[in-house]
Amino acid sequence: MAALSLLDWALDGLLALLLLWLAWRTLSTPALFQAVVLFIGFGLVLALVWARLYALDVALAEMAIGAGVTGALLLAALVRLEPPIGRGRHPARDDEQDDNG
Amino acid sequence: MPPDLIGPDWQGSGWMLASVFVPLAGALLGFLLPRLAAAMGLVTAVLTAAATLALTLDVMAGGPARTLLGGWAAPLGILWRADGLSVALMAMTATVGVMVSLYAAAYFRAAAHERVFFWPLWLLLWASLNALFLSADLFNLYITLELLGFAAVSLTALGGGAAALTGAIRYLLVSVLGSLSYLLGVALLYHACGTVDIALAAACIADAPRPAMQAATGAMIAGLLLKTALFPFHFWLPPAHGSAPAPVSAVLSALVVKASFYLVLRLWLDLLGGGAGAGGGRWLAELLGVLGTGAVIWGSVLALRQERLKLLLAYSTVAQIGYLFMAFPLAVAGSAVAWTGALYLALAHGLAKAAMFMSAGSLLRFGGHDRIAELDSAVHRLPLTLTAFALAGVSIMGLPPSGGFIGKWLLLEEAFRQGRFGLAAAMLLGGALAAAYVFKVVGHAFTPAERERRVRAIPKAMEWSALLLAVAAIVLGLTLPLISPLLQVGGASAAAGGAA
Amino acid sequence: MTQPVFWGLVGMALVVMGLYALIVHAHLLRKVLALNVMSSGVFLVFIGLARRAPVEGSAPAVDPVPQAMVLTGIVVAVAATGLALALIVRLRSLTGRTFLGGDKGD
Amino acid sequence: MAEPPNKDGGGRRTVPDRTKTPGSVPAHRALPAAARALLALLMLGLFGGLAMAVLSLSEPAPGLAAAVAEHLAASGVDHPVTAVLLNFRGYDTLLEMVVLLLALVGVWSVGRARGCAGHAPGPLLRQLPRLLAPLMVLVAGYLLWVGAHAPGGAFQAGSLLGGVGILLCLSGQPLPRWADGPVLRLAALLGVAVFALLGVAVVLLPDGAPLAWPPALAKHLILTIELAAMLSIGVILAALFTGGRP
Repeated sequence: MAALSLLDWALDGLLALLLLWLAWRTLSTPALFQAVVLFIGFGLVLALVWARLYALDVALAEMAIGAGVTGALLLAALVRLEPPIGRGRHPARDDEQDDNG
Repeated sequence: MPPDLIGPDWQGSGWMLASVFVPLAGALLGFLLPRLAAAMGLVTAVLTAAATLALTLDVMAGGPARTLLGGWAAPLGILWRADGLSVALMAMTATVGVMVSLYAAAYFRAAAHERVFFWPLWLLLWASLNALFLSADLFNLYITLELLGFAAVSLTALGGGAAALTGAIRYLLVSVLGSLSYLLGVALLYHACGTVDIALAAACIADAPRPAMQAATGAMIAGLLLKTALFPFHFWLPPAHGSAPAPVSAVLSALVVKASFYLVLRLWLDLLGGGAGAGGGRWLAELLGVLGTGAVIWGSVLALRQERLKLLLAYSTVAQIGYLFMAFPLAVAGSAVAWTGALYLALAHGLAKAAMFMSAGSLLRFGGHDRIAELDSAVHRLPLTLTAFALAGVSIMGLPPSGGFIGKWLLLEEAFRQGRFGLAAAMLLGGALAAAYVFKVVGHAFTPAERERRVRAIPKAMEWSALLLAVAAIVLGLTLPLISPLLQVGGASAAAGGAA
Repeated sequence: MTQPVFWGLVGMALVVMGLYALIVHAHLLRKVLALNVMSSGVFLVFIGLARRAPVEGSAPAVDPVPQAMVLTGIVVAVAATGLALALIVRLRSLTGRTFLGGDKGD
Repeated sequence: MAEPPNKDGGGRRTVPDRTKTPGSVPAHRALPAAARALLALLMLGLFGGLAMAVLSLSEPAPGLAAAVAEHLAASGVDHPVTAVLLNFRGYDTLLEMVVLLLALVGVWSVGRARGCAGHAPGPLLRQLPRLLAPLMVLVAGYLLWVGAHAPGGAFQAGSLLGGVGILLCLSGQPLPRWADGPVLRLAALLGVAVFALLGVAVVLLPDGAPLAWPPALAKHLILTIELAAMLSIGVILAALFTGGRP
């Protein structure tokens, strides 16, 4: 394969860094709602990566299923995991109770 | 690239197709028409078993058969291959499957919710087992593994309680992790070889870059060991198997765990050439042997210490899986007899453990609990169930003339012949411990009742199906000449793989 | 290092990160997220490496087979997520717990 | 390169545990710092091994791109990914549809759906589906159609339909009565049923094999299957979102 141009490398590097950073934040941020939102962002960046790798089918599916439906499932689950007494338009602010190690 | 990707033959084995698509159709109909689910399930079970029997006879008479799915040959399409190994496990699945279906029809008779969902899930599980045993395509095997895992998890959760849910969730996490690890291996293999067909990949493995191959096989086998619950990856098994409804426990212990063992064996024999091809093969076999030894001892000791019958049986499963892996170091030294022994043990354990879990379910239903210490006088009220339990116990202990005896005997003989006294000692110790835990249960069952307990009647179908399976486990020991040609894997299967 | 190898390495990093988080975190939702990140990593390995140079000059550079497999994998992953979340929500409403009980070790 | 996240006490706050039921065990047993460090090291080693494996792969990549291109003409579609998904490796796709259906049966067996998201939708969410749903259905149909020769296909289209279902659910619109019982189940299993029935039926053709589409019919068979699959995927994803049986 012909050598990639510097621009290509810069773009790849940027996307990869963004992807890894989002993944890390998803897995380590204390608030679950933020984690889920970050995960959706992760899915969208991943879709960009698929597009860069000439996998447009996968990019579409990642956007629709990986980020979209999975994100919706996670958000819905988050709402359902809310304590029933908690009043909340913002299920979000519920700090993860198990992550205080 | 071979010139004729469209293969000339799909060699008429409609039975292969039936053994996967009949349970699938039964599951769909059962899901669509919940009222008829149980009746449809029983009919489907019988039909599936018949198809499996026909396929078994075909393979016994005509040798390995194959099907090109989609009409495309190997690198592009997906192949089914039925050889002795697959057919033996499918036949065991069918035997257990019919009996479990009979048992479950009675067990869930009063439980509307469980009945509606048990049948589709169980039939899908059966279909995915058969699909797994037939598939000769590594990526397709990944999907069947996931199918199997999801069906098993959903069935576990059918118990409904907190314990069952916790067990099911842990099982799901472990199962998905194992599948992902396996898939990672498949991805590396695909990029090294450009194919996911087992036979074609086996041909390329010698030339492929070593680190990639080692990582690929390592990831695949590690994922499968996790799913097989080989010590020390067994932590998830007892909670799941111990808290599921009885017919489900029977299926999980007898069949589902065997599927991933089968896959390890299949990869070992057909992909890695019996450990001879890959450089680290011998080392890996020894490692599996050590883990197997650990599983036998650790599982047996923990089984002995359990106070609840179903947990005892679950730990016994952990131990019995260990024996299967002790065959690896014995077989890598060049002996296919060890495989015959391990497979015999796998089949016998499938039949016997299903019978034991079904008996345990009857006892649980009968007395309302499964605390071993309070099983007194069960023998007078449920003689058939206790007989089933004891007979199955004979096979688990490895006493003649059971199937368990033959398997263990072959392994022991091989261990002595090769001078592997450590392995032999572990097998004997495991047998003694198994005797101890079986007698612990049977002994309590024979003690006279201290006081009257409230009990519930047990449908006859539940007692008889367990008994028939236990008898099958014993009879298996008498049919060595009939079955052993099927289990001649190892040296023979490489040749068969080349031919196919 | 070429572009495919680069993305293969990124995929492996995601796998390892997911595995670490799966083991470390107790909250079940976090474990589900970890498994999802891990599976994305596996998919990235699968597709990223497929973009290595074609065998022959004339052959197309994009191999559709890994793409099809990853599409399958994405659907399997969403199915697993749906099932896991339903079980977790159920566990939460039965027991109030969102983590696995202490019956783990032995 | 990325190394596994080592927690540096970011989450080291003690949050009052609102959800604890009386008498429950302490919420978790987080790993001690030493164990985490050890685990991180282990992961680093694992990454090293996997990276070596990736680096060792030879550069001219073996693959099936050429084989797919060669037989694309006989597959009934022009887009290679769709050809692999629905013809060359169609059996994988069938099983994958079964996986989705199985997940749905599993979710339904766990419990009942309890509404969509817990609270009443705002005005925006109530109006959104009216605007968006027809558009999304249209795009889904386009994706399905275009999948025969360009990126797109049943999965992407189906997940868009699933999105429509999720939006409708969130907007609090009651489903029509008929969408509850048998019809919903039928829609969920239609994809698998059509795929499997056609796959078995083609065996009866001369020279038939399971799931082997004759080139003359392939285009239509694949479109039929994709249509059914799209519908089922949409229904199943939306039903998974509601989190239980209706």
